[in-house]
Amino acid sequence: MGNNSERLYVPRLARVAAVVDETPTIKTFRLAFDDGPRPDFKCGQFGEFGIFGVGEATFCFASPPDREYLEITVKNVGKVTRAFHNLNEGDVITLRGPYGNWFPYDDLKGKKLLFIGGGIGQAPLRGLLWTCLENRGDFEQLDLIYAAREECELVYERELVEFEGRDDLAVTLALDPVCPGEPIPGWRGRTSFVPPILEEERPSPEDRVVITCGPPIMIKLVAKSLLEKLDYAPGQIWTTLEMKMKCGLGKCGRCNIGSVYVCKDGPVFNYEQILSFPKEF
Amino acid sequence: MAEEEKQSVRETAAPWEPNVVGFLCNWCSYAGADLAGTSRIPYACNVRVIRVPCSSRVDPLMILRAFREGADGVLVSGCHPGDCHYIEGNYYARRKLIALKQLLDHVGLDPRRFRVSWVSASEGRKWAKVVETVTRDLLEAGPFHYEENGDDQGRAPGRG
Amino acid sequence: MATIKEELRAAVKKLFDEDRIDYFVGYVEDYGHTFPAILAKGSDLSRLTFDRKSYNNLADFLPELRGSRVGLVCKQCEVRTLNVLAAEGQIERDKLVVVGVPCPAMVDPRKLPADEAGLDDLDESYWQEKCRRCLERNTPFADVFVGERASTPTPAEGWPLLQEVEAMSAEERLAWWREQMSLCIRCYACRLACPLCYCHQCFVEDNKPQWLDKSVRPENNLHYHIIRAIHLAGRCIECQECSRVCPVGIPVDVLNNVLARDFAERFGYLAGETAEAKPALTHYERDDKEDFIL
Amino acid sequence: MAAEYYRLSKDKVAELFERARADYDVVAKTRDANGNLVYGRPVSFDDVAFVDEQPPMSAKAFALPQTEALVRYERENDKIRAEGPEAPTRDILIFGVNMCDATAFDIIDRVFRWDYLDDPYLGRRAQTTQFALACASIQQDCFCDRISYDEDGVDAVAYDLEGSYLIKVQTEKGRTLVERYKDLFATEDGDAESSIKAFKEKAGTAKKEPMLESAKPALEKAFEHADWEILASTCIGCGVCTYVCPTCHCFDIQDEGGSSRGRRLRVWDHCTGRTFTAMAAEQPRDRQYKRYRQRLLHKFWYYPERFGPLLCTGCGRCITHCPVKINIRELVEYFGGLKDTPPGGARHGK
Repeated sequence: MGNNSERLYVPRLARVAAVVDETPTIKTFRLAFDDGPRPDFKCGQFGEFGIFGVGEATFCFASPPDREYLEITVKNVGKVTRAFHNLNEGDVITLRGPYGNWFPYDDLKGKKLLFIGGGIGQAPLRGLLWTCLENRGDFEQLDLIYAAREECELVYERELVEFEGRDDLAVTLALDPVCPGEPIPGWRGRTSFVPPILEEERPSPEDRVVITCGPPIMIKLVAKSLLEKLDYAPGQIWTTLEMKMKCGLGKCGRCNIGSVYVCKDGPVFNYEQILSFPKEF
Repeated sequence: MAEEEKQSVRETAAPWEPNVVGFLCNWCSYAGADLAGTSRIPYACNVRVIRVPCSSRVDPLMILRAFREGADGVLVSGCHPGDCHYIEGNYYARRKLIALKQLLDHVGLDPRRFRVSWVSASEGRKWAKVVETVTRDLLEAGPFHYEENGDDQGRAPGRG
Repeated sequence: MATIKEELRAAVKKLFDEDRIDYFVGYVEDYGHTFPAILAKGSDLSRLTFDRKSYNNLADFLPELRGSRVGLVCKQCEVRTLNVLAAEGQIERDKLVVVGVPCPAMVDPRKLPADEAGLDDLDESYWQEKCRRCLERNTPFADVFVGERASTPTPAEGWPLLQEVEAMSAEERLAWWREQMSLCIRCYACRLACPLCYCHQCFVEDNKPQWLDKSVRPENNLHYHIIRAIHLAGRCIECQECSRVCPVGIPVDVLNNVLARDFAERFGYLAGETAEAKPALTHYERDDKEDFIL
Repeated sequence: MAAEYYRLSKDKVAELFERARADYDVVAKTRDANGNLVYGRPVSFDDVAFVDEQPPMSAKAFALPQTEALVRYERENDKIRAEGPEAPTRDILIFGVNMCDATAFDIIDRVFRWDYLDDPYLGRRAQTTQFALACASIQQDCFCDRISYDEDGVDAVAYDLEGSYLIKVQTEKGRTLVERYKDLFATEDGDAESSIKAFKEKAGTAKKEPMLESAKPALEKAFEHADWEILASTCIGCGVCTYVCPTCHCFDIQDEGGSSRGRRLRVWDHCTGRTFTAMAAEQPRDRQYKRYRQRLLHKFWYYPERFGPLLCTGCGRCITHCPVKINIRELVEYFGGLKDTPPGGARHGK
């Protein structure tokens, strides 16, 4: 690290090469770089993406690092993300990064991995999941539980269909129970929050690592369930945290939790570290 | 926006013409302006019209934002008192605009830059006259810059 | 004879003992300052005070305590504020215990003498401007009144600084305000110290659309202060807290004074005089004076 | 470099000031249009205010302006050009800066130079020389005597020893200043450190136990202390304490301009404000006392854990200018176990 360009805040420019509508509120953007090779990054890192005249926002890299393209997935929730949703092919955006740390791929090798994604939280997991699938021999077992509020909020739908067809990855899809007990017409997956699924399936903690990302409340409840009901150790859970960030460089002070800069020391954290933070979140 | 952009527009456009943002109520003034057009009454073309449902929809924020975005003058126009499509909207608007007017006058803004008029749907001629008056006044008042130096690079509090 | 401090402490103790309030908002003295405190049952009441440095408008803390039963020290500034808040449906009167006090007039913090021993005897020239315009020194609708009722001197008219600024030409005023606005750091203390700026989301924080640029430049600062004054038009009770709290000393309240005076002259409306009067901007007369409309 | 000591006779100060203006953009304490004290650019030496009192705004803005362009962009025929800020053109000399403001630079530096080097800040910083004037008295809200950070990293300090100034020079930038106007300075032969010690004793700025650094272990256990809520709930959430603070450095990045031309700006921001950590979906610090707690703990726990010194120089501005007079020193002492009674006597009912 410490890869300091002389002009720290001057971004690179990227061109929108393709736009995929994932859901009514989520789009994936494929970016192309006309001024040189695309930035090199590792699974779990993020960048500061922006549109001149609107501002910058933090998004993780949602594509695997070994592909020639780079993708980000953006949910329309605020000023900058709304402007992203108005982009067309050929429009120019700005990019600083990659910033932050990454998933400890080498330490995960040889383990059974359980991915748990929630809504847009699937984006930071996507790159790692694909990397694991492409090096399937490195891992004993791969499972994915992916939950969303509604069917129309599942991202990467086509990929999910492909995943479900694979025999080297066990996929469980779940939607939030709107009215508990009532099946959703035509829904192929389950209707449940994630913790009940875990407590029913009881994936054994032996040799297993859980990698999760989603809304904070989901992360909290998943961790609680794993730690208290399934005998996992905090060290077996990895997650990536969402905090408001502006600089991404450990300067602006916004993402602090205790003495930790989420943008520099994270965004990927082991749950053991998270337990040592001040009880702020 | 953009002191910079405003400047570039000015550099290319000669001779200088004032930019006026006009907030027109849908029911009276907009129709009045329409009538001026269909009646082929000639008048200055300096007003950029923003149609609003009622003069009471015009928030002072919009007026200041128009100045910030480079307007040299702002005109709000609605139905005559008593004629509001919503019965009393323009009465409320009047109090609100009086308050803004007082403040703008107090801080020394040229009174020619912020105007209010009542123009009914049948007053095409009056609309033309209002625009002529506003434009002529602004031609005299000249371009609007609140700050002499638009760049704050290195600005520190207390310039002593 | 008990001092006002002692009476106040006894009265508050009684309110807690009789379980009439959950919190008490008053002034305490500590580390050389008099400042507002929110006290709960079990707090040490021995620092409670009411003196000539009891500046803050305590009504500012009511939103934070909404839902609880609150005792509140109310000098005339709070009284007028509560009237405005009541007219706007913002207070739960049945949950409020108004503790009335005779106001001795506040000393202008910028004129505070180094030796504060003679604070009680300082004459009008040391007062905050608002105190020379006070209409009633005693709290009219107090549930509990402590201390002895004070006499109210004849209020002075007009605001000296406003008159000074208005004596300038338009160009001079523009230059004067530009100078003042170049000092502003947009800390928003003026907004947050104001008990009538209670909106949860203020226009300065809106970003869809973003009404106000974040860059701290005189024109943006003026934009902010004008809109704030407009939002207080016919509501501001001229407690001068906005000016007092300004760290860089901008007399922000001059803008409010302009509108308060104009509303009094045009519409015969004085904010906070009663809780019943209709707020000036939610009301109109058919023949409101319009002297500038084309 | 090892400290060097000089003498500057009082009748030479005006000459030093005038001659320095040829080489530096000289900033000093002076009065603004309203008569309030500011760090500004005095028209002449007579306008320089030699007082212990601090201007409400600290000197940090000369290295970290409240608003600065990080990027300028321009679109020409479908091509976008983006450039970094221009480097400052002149060196700045902050003449007679208060010690609490001078030491703050060194503290902020640690954030802007750890890992990534923040070029806009460090560029300005490299061009700023502090020539501090040590206070001869301590003000009501000051507590620099309770913070062990002292003189560190300040380019040059002047001690008023009746009749002449004893000048302590600690950095290359300080030495450059003295070298430039060599003829005005005499060398100091006496026991300078003893004189300085005596000066501080007399001024009341000598260090006193218990130092606020010692509060940290107890603060770490007090995160969930029940009294935070009642003691910090009078905080109104304005930005005064952070904006007047010489060490607060948090900022926001915002774009201003159209799509064809404009700037990406850095502007100060404050953790006590409601929007600081508000995200589209949630607000982690949802109550005002949590936001105030963040400010206090950042200064007395989080920052020291990472960078060493406290993120505070004891200037007391955040007390003086706080609209509700929240006293950070008292709160640190209370939650840090150095004192049993809460400020103002407020305790939570439970």
